[in-house]
Amino acid sequence: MNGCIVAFCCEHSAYPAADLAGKLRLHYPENIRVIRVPCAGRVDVIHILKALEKGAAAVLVLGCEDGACHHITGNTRAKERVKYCNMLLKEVQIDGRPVAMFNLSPNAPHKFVSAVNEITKIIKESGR
Amino acid sequence: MESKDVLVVGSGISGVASALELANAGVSVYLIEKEAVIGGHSASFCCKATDICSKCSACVVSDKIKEAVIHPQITLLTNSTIKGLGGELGNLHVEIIQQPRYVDEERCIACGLCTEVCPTDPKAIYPPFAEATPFSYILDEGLCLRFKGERCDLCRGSCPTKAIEFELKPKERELNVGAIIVATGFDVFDAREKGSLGYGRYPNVLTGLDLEQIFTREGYLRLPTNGKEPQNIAFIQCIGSRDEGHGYCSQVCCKYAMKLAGLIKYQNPDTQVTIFYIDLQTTGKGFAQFYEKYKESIRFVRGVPVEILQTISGELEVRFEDISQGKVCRDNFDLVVLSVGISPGKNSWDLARILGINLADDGFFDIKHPLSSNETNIDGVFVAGTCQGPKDIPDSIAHGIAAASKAMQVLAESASQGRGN
Amino acid sequence: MIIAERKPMEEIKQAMAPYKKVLVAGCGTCVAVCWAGGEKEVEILASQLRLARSAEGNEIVTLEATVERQCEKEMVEELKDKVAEVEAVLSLACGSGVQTMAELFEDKPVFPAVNTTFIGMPEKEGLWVEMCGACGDCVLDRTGGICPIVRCAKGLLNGPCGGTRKGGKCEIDPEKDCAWVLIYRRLEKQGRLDLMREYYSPRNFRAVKRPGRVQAVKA
Amino acid sequence: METKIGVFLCNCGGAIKNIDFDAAVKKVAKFPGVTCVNLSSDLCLEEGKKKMISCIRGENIERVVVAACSPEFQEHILREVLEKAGLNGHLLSMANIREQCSWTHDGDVTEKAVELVKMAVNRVRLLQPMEKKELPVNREVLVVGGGFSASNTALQLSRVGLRTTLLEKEAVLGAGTEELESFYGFDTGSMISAVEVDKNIEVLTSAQMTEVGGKIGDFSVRIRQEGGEILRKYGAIVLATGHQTELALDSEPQLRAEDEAISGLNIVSQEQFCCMLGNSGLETEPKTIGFMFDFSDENSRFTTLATLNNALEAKKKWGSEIYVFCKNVKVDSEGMEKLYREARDCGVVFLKSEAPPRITAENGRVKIEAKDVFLGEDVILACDVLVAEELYLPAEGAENLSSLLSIRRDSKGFFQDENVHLYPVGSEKKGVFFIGGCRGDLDLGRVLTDISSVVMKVHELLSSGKILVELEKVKADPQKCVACLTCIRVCPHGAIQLVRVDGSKEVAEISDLACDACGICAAICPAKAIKFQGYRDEEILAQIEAIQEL
Repeated sequence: MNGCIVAFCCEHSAYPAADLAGKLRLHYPENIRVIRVPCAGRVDVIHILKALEKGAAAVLVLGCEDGACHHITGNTRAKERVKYCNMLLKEVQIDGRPVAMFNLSPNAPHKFVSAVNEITKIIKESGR
Repeated sequence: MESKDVLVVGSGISGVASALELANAGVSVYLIEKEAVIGGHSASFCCKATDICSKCSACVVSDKIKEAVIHPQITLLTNSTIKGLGGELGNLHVEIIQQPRYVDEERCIACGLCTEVCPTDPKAIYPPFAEATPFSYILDEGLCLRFKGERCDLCRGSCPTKAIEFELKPKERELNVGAIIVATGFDVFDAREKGSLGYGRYPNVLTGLDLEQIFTREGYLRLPTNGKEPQNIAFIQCIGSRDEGHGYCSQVCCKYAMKLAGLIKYQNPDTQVTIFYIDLQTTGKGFAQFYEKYKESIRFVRGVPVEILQTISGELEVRFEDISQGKVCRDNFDLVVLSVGISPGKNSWDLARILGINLADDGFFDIKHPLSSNETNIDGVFVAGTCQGPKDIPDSIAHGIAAASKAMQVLAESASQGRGN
Repeated sequence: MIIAERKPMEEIKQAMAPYKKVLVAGCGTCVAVCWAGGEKEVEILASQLRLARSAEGNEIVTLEATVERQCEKEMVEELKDKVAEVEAVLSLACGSGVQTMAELFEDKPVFPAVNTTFIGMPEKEGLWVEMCGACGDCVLDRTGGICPIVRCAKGLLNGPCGGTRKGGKCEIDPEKDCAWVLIYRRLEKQGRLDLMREYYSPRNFRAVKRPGRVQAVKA
Repeated sequence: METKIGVFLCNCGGAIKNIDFDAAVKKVAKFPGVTCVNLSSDLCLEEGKKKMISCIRGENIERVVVAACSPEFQEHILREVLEKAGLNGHLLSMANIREQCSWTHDGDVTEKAVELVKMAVNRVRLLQPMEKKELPVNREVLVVGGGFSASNTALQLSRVGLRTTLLEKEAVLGAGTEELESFYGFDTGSMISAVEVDKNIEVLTSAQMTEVGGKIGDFSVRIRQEGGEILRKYGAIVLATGHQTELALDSEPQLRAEDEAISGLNIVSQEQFCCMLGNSGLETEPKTIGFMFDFSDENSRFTTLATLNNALEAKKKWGSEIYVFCKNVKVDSEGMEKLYREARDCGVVFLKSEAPPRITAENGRVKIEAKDVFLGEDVILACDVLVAEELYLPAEGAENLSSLLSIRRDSKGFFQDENVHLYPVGSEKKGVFFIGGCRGDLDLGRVLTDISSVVMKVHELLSSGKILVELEKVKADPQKCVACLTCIRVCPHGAIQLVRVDGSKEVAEISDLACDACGICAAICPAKAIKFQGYRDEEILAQIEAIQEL
């Protein structure tokens, strides 16, 4: 799985934003695989670690904007878990591969595209 | 026989909200819309979140529209308007005329083949704006060669699902419903009426709505003239509200201006933003901490400018009276945004004539009694949303749900009378 | 319940360095409740180990298992065939779990992955505080239900010491309430302030025979 | 025996050009468990669906993968197609090869499309069927509060056929409606008598809630009234506890005069001024009156409305000179601009200043100094009565009520978290609603809209007496649960409770009625005891497995 990004997309915000990016024909790099989850709070640390184990170059968790989560605390939980996951990776000296959380709303396709571009740039620089 | 259906006129956010509530309560709803796509103005507003959601509710609109389109109890009729009304409370007969929609929205799969083959320029058949629902293509009679007498059949030939049909006449329908909810929304104030501010003449003078479309389409702000990032932006409040022709505050302009200013400062912190205002409306739930955050970084000037001139260098020179210093000043800005307000819909005139509802003196639909802002002078006909008066999105949704509740009570009473007599 | 905290990763990686195939064993009760050694933490630790070792190019195979309680011989017995396959066992249970595992499978080295800290309770979600030091001679009846040995920084019996700060805070840790001030206030509320005048004779902690043994009479 | 999976690819009427569907069909056919792969061009139309149903029946397929456009508008239609074909609607997994693959990447994306299908196939293989069921709900509603909004809600609910209980902690109903009576001619007496005579409404006065348990459709509420405690069951709870106002002078030190005690002077609240207007036996009619608002609390719709009404009334009744000190006049409610204009036409003087005015006493009259923005200089005014600014605060019981119901409050302490998805009257716990003053600074028009909205929402939830839910969509396995209470503390919707199962162990139980299917509990459970159908760990990890291992 060289240079592939695994993106956990919340059903209420990130997934519709990705659809909207499609309808607007906004182009973004092809090496992203989207996994639909009911809420960013559903993504667990083990999912991120297993994705990295499988060889993912980066893992993205995309949830609702801060304060606009359909399930109130879903996106804050996800932010905590991504921070915990980065701490776990630093413990084993694997910090070349980014694990990042982005907040966006269903009518903000440009944020989805800029998130993907940003992470792809980081991967290219670290020469994964 | 008492009918248990409800007709909702206009599919803006308050029409959709009332249709959804009634449908969830088991009532079958006809949702008619004069445009080809549903959602009204608020469907194309951008998300103004910075590092935290700025509570503008634009995303709630897209959620509710998606819910309404797939709801089994809601029948959606686009391109249709009301022609006539008859019958009495509990059993109203409504004549609907549906303009032909040459592309059947049930069958169109938005594949885009028709646009490729269409010979006209600009294209006569084109996709609606991206977040439109139903996302089916629109055929413009004015541009299509077929309607100018030529025998062009390219798009119909190439359509894989046979969704295009030309020989269609306006269709008339007769619905009998228990109650009607009018939610025809508002018209944006045409900033060209304030000639001295130069909207339409100077490309860098935009309205609030234009700014929303720019952020929705591009996601970031560039000057229309040279595509560079604006360094110095001015928002001018109360354009088309609180003046002679409009004796009301449109309630939304201060909020969307400040939230857009917050978004611009977030995307590019060293942009200078100035807001010219009469009375800053910093009210509403969740607005307190937003206002605290941007109080210092945005320059607030009390006093609304009267004239904007474009200098040779393309900058806009704004002449205004800075009341706190008590003298007339001039300031140069790269971009000026006119926060246009809400004015009553032009088509509410003929709708009022057809349905027999009174219009209030400021042009919005009148209500029977100040203590019940949904009921009109005709029993069984209710109003919801901005067609009754300016409201922001959360208030429009609440007003729509309230109208649905009143319609529900009319259905319950007429049904019990039905059983009674 | 018993509270434990996962060992730093450096220690675990060094312990596991010589082995190619290990069993990561979790325990389903106390350490699961305090997020240290439950099934979730087993998966996370195993995945971390695999990631670390594959980054060094020295792959490791991990088997994962979580039993209801690791301090029960019959339950640990179920892991017999898995332990047979591996070179070492990494147990996330508390001290008594690790030792039960070590006793049953004496031929395989058993390594602890968590440090068993104390008997405690959750102050709030995710934060556990020590409540009982298992000293074997409980005085809670005379202190209104607040244990001075554990919750007083110096473990005094005839407190409070002279250094109590303003607002009833502990001399050593300004954020911490002085246990004896809490005791005083609670006894005052219950109208049993006379207990404060009771003199505790010095306690001989060495007299307690280690390891303790409790023989139930029922049998 | 491998479960039979049917894959339906759709090339969207031939418009998807950058996917080589023939190669894709060959590759997909090789995936384990896939028994039939069909390519069609109109899955979302009638004819496409008929072909799909016949194929599912013909090949007796057990799981279906549809690789086409976004599930946004198609997923629920395709679930119905599966039901028609005799398959459980939940056994469907979709691969978005149009909006998120063909339309957003240029160049050939066949490989990505095939991988997306493989991810969907891996997920669909593990999906389990789910049943829907209608669970009974209690149709009684508890309305907490006794003021204008509470009584009107109860009246309207009874008109729609729902029984309500009005719970008022004071001894009598109708508190806080003086201003409504004087300005809008509202008659509290008739409202209260209508409530008393209505058989659908049961009034419990000087009563308070001591404990609330249960969930939507089955709240068990313990009520203490005159020493006795009763336990009642309700389907929904509506909080209408209103607000309280506090003179800004007491709480704002900088408004206080430097040293003199100003309590002796004529400084009143809006309500007291309203009563002064009401009683005709006033010994001296105030000649000059000062009003103040919008300095310490900029969210001041209610105070602005009260000020304008009081000022107009005082002008008509006593003809006295009226000066209003404010920062910004908050006119963003219905009809406020007209009222503001009417006030100015009658001669009420509005003085706007950035800094709050200084208030001092001067031989028995209130002296106010403020730097007016328009004049640019200090204005000094001595007036008989000063109607000081009032802070709009939540009612004092709000603190323990919110802990009783364990619901969140907004940054100013009012009910309802500042989350746009809860507006207008919802809370994060299904079945708990807030209306009127208790959820923020609302003028009369918005309070009335709240009342009708909550009547609609409660009617929609409870009127049929049952709610359709998906059974055990999120389930905690009693064997594995160690009752560590983490999920109970973490659930944002309060849908999980500790329950004693077959007499022995206490375990967490997730109620299908209250659960909003977010999965936060499933992710955090340390014993991995909570299974979320459709998004279980195995189903997510299976999708990860499918990535780039063709």
